Amino acid sequence: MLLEVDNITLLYGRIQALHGISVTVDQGEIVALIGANGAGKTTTMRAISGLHAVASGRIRFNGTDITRMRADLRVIQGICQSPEGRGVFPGMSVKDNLEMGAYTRRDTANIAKDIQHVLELFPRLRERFKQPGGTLSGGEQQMLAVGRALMSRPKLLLLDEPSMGLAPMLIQQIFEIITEINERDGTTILLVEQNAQQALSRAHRAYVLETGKIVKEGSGRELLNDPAVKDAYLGVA
Amino acid sequence: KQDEGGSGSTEAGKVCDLKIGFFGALSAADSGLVLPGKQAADMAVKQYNAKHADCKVSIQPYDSQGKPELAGGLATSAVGDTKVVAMVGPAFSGESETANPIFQQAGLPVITQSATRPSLADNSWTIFHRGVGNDFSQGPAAAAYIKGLNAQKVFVVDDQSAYGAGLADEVKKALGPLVTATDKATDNQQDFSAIVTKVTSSGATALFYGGYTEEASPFLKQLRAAGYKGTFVGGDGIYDANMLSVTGKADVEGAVATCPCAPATTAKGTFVQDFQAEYNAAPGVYADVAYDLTNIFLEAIGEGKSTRADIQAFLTSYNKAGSATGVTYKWDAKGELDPTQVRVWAYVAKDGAWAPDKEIPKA
Amino acid sequence: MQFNDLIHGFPVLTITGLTQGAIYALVALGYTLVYGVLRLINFAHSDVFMIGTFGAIWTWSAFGFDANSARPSLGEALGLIALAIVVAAILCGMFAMLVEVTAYRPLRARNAPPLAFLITAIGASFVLSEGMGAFTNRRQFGVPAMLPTDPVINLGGWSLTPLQISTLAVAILAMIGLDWFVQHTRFGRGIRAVAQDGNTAALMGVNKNRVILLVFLIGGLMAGVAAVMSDMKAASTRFNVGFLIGLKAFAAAVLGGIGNLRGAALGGILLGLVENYGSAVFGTNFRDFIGFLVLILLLMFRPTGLLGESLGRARA
Amino acid sequence: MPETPPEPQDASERDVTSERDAAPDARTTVGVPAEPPTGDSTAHPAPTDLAGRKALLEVDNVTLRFGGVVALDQVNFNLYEGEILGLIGPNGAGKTTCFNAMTGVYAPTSGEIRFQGKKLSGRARYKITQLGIARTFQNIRLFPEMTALENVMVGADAHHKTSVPSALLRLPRYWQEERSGRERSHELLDFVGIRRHGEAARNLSYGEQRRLEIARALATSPALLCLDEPAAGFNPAEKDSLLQLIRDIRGTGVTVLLIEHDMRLVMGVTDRIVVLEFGKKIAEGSPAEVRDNPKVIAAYLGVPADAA
Amino acid sequence: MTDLRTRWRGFRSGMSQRWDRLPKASKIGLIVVFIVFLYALPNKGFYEYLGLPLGEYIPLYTTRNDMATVLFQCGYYILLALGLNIVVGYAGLLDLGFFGFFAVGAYTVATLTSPTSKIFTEYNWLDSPWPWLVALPLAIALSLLAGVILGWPVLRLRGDYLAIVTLGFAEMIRIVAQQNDWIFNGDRGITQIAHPPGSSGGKPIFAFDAKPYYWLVLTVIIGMVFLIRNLVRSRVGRAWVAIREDEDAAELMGVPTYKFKIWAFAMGAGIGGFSGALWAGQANFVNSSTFRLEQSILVLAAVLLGGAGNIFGAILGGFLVIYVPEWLRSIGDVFGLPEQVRIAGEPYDVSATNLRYLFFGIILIVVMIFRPQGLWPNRRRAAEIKDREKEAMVGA
Ligand SMILES: Nc1ncnc2c1ncn2[C@@H]1O[C@H](COP(=O)(O)OP(=O)(O)OP(=O)(O)O)[C@@H](O)[C@H]1O
Ligand SMILES: Nc1ncnc2c1ncn2[C@@H]1O[C@H](COP(=O)(O)OP(=O)(O)OP(=O)(O)O)[C@@H](O)[C@H]1O
Ligand SMILES: [Mg+2]
Ligand SMILES: [Mg+2]
Repeated sequence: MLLEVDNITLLYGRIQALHGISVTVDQGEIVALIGANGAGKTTTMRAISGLHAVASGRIRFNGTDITRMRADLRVIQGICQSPEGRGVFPGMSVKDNLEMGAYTRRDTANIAKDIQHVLELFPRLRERFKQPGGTLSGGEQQMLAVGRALMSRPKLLLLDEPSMGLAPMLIQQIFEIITEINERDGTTILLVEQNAQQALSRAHRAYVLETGKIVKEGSGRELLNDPAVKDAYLGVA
Repeated sequence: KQDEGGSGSTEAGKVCDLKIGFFGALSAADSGLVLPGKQAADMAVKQYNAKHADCKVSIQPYDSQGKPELAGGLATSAVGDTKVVAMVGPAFSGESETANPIFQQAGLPVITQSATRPSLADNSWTIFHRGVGNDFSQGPAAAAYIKGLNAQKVFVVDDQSAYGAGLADEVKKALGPLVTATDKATDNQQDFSAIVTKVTSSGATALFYGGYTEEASPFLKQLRAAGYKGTFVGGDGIYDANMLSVTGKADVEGAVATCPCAPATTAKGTFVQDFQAEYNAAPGVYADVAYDLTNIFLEAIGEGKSTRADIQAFLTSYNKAGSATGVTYKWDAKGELDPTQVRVWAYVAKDGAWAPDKEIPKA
Repeated sequence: MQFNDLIHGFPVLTITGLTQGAIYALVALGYTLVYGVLRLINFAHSDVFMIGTFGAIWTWSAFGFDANSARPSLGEALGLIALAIVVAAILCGMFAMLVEVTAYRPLRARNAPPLAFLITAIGASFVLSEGMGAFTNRRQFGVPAMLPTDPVINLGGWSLTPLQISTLAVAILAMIGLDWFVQHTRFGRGIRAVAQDGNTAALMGVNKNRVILLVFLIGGLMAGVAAVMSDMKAASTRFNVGFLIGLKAFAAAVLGGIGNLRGAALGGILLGLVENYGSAVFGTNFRDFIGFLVLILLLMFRPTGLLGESLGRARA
Repeated sequence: MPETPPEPQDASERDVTSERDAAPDARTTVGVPAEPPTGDSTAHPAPTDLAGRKALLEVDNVTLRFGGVVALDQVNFNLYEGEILGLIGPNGAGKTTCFNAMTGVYAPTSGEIRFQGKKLSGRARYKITQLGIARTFQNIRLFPEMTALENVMVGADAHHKTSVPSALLRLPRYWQEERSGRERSHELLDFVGIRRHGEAARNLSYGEQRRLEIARALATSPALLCLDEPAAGFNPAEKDSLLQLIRDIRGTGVTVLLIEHDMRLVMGVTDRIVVLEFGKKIAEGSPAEVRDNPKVIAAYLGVPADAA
Repeated sequence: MTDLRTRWRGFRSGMSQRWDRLPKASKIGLIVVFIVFLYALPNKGFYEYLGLPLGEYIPLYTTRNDMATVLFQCGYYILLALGLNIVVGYAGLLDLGFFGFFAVGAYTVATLTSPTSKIFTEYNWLDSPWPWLVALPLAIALSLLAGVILGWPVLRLRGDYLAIVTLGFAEMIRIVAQQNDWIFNGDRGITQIAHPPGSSGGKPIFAFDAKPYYWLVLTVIIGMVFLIRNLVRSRVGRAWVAIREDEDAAELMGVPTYKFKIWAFAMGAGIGGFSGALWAGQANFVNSSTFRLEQSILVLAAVLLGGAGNIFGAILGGFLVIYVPEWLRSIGDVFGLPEQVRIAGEPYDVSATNLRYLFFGIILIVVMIFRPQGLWPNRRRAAEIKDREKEAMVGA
């Protein structure tokens, strides 16, 4: 197992947001987390990336216990997150933002190459290369956030709602890119999506969250055809 | 109304463990002007106690931080301590305004070493004594000295403190049309660029600074760095060793300090050497005055005066010269140093020391 | 009002104002950096500067120079100044980091509200200045003469002394160096990233605490440089010299747009000039009055300072 | 959590003070603007719709630019008294911006917005609220450390007149307004279905926070209530109860403007829908009309809403 | 350590629960007893009655300074803290120049009531000095007005800019006061300020003894507490808290934010001015060097140390920032510590008097690290801050 999240709970002040979540992600998989707004998907991601301390439970990555490890050290371990709401550095150019993604990398020579790679994936970013991140359109910012996450060459890529704010055409494209980096580069991906339809059809496995608990888990196909899931999450595209 | 003063005094036994208060800014920003005096007072008491091991006296510090708003409470607390029979201070005029009425009520005699505001003497405080001449005596003398330099253009600067401004005002009055321009510095000022520019472009050949070493020293150095060649004259606020050591020999050379104090006569006084030995530093501003004033009180106690009233009476008839300052201490009814005793001297910085230049004749 | 003084002294006032402004600017950088990253007015910064002024004096006295010493030769002087800059900068950097580690980091670890930081900042300021006051017996120390005072450049009233030249040169170099560091190095990117969004920066692998420590270090280094220049200009120092200059530098940082490095530089220089011109016209007793008046008026019209805030969140 | 409001609450749950008798003038209805529309110099004769209802709000050729970004481009639509109007469109279409222009957060670059015939431009935001427009926020913006009750009372205070002197001395007006405001706030909390009136807002559950925002907005006695994605974060059951709540609000005479991405909710509750794309209005009409509009399908719906 | 802390917490919550459970009559009774205790504090007789030896160390009494005066100082600082607490604690506006209003109040009383004031000696604007009691309302009104005049332009600025502007404003007031040739007579100041009226047995009650002043200021504080409580539990207080929490949302909910911010400023300023007026009467002398910037910072420290947003926190803070340094002066006497040590021949003053602000600084840091919410925060704040603590990032 690349990532084992074992029965974690998490508090926001006095509110318990996670009530014992267990998630595993195997090398090379795409795993999706779906659930309503406020179910705790983002919170789970934050716990894995270290943005928020868990109250109990363990997180293991690649054999090491990272439960109490600092967020930036987890990046060095190979976990990189494209956060919800994109988290583009507004005052920094696209170039600087992408370089920030490679912050922990020492192989400076390859960084330039990887930037080129990201620009090939998202040609629109090349046009905006010197523009401050804050002035990009929402869709462009989303591309930048995903591209920036790729820059760290993560072993595990955490994508929190990558399709948010994208035009329908772009949504299709971003999911294709997700499949591509998974298949071509072998990057393991944990994906949070509101667009359950797409997410489930691309994921190898998936979990359904409801109010901080996992209520279902299975292969993407299975869940896609599960009537309860259909009713709750696939009702309206 | 008189307090009982020293506790349990009897004709037969001497009263021991009496305290002399020392009132002033012993901490906070302005303490540099007061601490040397406190050290000198401590030294005087130490010397006294060495001779009177059986019946010692101590200094009771009252740290007002120089703030009038704190002075009242300290004064009340001093008055409440019956062992305190005399007070050196308050060091500044501002705090004197709040503290002295309280001392007056309790009949606690005070001699201030450095509060020179003339109006302090106009409050009919019988307990009030001033160990130095006030601004009225020093200002005109400084002006007379400057006139003696044949300066045709004089620049007058003060630091806006009660002391500095008071002195500068008297100087301006006495100099009249010789004053070409004036400016005001502020407390803790470090950068004097603008004043320096004004001074150098004014063509003044003499400059009077009303204020203390703390600002005077950097001001003088910056003046010299900007090429000002005229004479720098200050009051007793700069007549201290720090003015020499902080400014440095080269730049302070030729600077003049007027002081209502006569040169210490080497025959009598070993004050400077003693102080140096005791504190490993040259005596700072007002140290010599405080030393002499403390000794006056010690003399009274040594003579068996052990109540506030006794000591007050002792001061009324006192008439002797102090060893450190050479000033003859004798007070008039208002508590001012007898005007005939106020002799203002000019000192010139020469080779890193204050050398007596001359006594300035009264105008 | 004496406009004559302003007109006649204009070249000199401009140059001395620029010099003082350069010192303000260097100190202001420390305020602005810390503010940009932590949104914190680091009250203790002025006292870090004060420690630097002593660092320089101690360095020189170690070589036997005190206020009474004769001026060293130019070459010697430059060497001594460079050495003092290194010592003071390191000393200030260390104290700045010490403040961060002891007074701010524990609060961050507890996610304390911003106002709590203000109090520890005040506390740290007390500790540094009062500690130094006790350590130096609250005495004033003179600065040895280093550079010759005669102007070396003189162009029709516009003359520059070696001290002014070196102050301006050192300040400009330090500021350009800092700007380059922040704009073009990996660490600089880290600083900007933390300033804009600390959490996301952590997600990129930035060690937030290390970056913050670095920011304090840089602020301290700049304060150390400023301290040496200020020493030579003011010619004396005391345990409480930080207060006033810190106040001015903070005002300068706000004037330029707090959080904005170039703004701090601009604000410092502007404040130095305004104060000098104002002093000439209205008297030096109104120097600070004019400084604040200009600041307030400017904020009325440009509520986020001259250049706005840039290290922090950019406003679209 | 109560599914549908307003069940009488268990008294023990409440703050003690609310047990006092209601002041005689305490309002018991929910909406009703505090001041009837008065003759204003800027007043316009309000247009009416086919059913003869007067236009409450007129968005008249409004353009709003941010630097180069045209967030609203010549947008025109009216809102008629008593209706529920949906405002939909893709992300970044300008829906929230439209709210912001209506509530005085942004001033339109050109065009104007009239409420009850009165121009809104140039009015302070709090005055617009006092005129009778209230809103909720896309990202919840409660006063997190105040209790639920206090949050609502801040809204109720919008029409109160207690000034510093009368509060200092607790003059009669203070007592009267404090009591009536408290009563009304308790009622509104019950109405939206929040039980824990004394709990700090930040400790309420996500759904309760959303509803608390609605209660706070209603407390300002609006004639028009603007809801910005109120169902975000709701599960289907909660969405249903929200739908009922919106209907109930309209039932008390309040006009509702609703931004929402959940089509089931929008189609189910609105009378009319306006669709924005890139700041332009691309369609307007009944839910059925809009659903079948090819432009809307292309820009926003993608697949018909009842597919899948 | 942790054990102690948990036990202390248990004790505290136990106490506060017990307090909550007390019947109203007992609560009032206890409060009355406490108030009586406060009035008795400066009386030596009180300690003697309790059998506490005064000459030696007793925990409350300040041996190096007159207790009544110290208490009076605490009193006017508490008033200041109460005023600033409205501005910073409730409305959330960072004011670094609050002492400026204190100056306005003090100078108003000083110039109007002192026969040495230039109004009478130079300008002849008025015929004769006013009684203190007549000058007082004007002092309060003028400082209130100063609050409005300052607030009017600057309250449109955001938080940290507001801080520097208020700071600058206070400095400007001080600089104006510092001008020797202007009305306030600079550092030379104004003497012979009037005392409050009243006499007993032919002698004026208010003269140089600080005790009556302490009682007066204590009475004012008690009155203020009631008035401020009234205010913060009304529409006005709710508006302030709403502004602090989310200014935009508050305005969109119909709160005239600007107006209430000005009110907060004005109320705070008025109380600050009141404090200054009381002080001027007691000090009998006002000059420009009193109004240093450090004072403003100390008041702010008082509010935050005590616990912003809570009336009693502000009171505690105001008390502590004056009392602790004063009390530290006596510490050396208690433990018989040396006043001076020599290191390498150089004498160093290590008396508690000299080092007390050093200790005070350390205390500020330590207290804030362990209690970032202040010593006595309001319950809501305390909960918020505890919650925040749990939300810290891993290892941050
Ligand atoms: N900073 C916070 N403080 C308090 N509660 C929070 C905070 N952040 C999230 N929550 C609560 O925690 C729960 C889980 O939130 P989370 O953001 O993980 O949901 P999500 O599944 O990612 O939803 P979405 O689809 O909206 O992104 C929600 O009830 C939310 O209100
Ligand atoms: N303050 C601003 N400065 C610059 N551009 C802005 C600003 N506010 C909004 N915009 C831009 O205006 C456009 C409309 O934004 P708006 O928030 O109204 O969208 P929306 O329709 O509410 O979208 P969503 O469904 O995501 O809430 C967007 O392109 C946005 O980037
Ligand atoms: Mg989420
Ligand atoms: Mg929106």
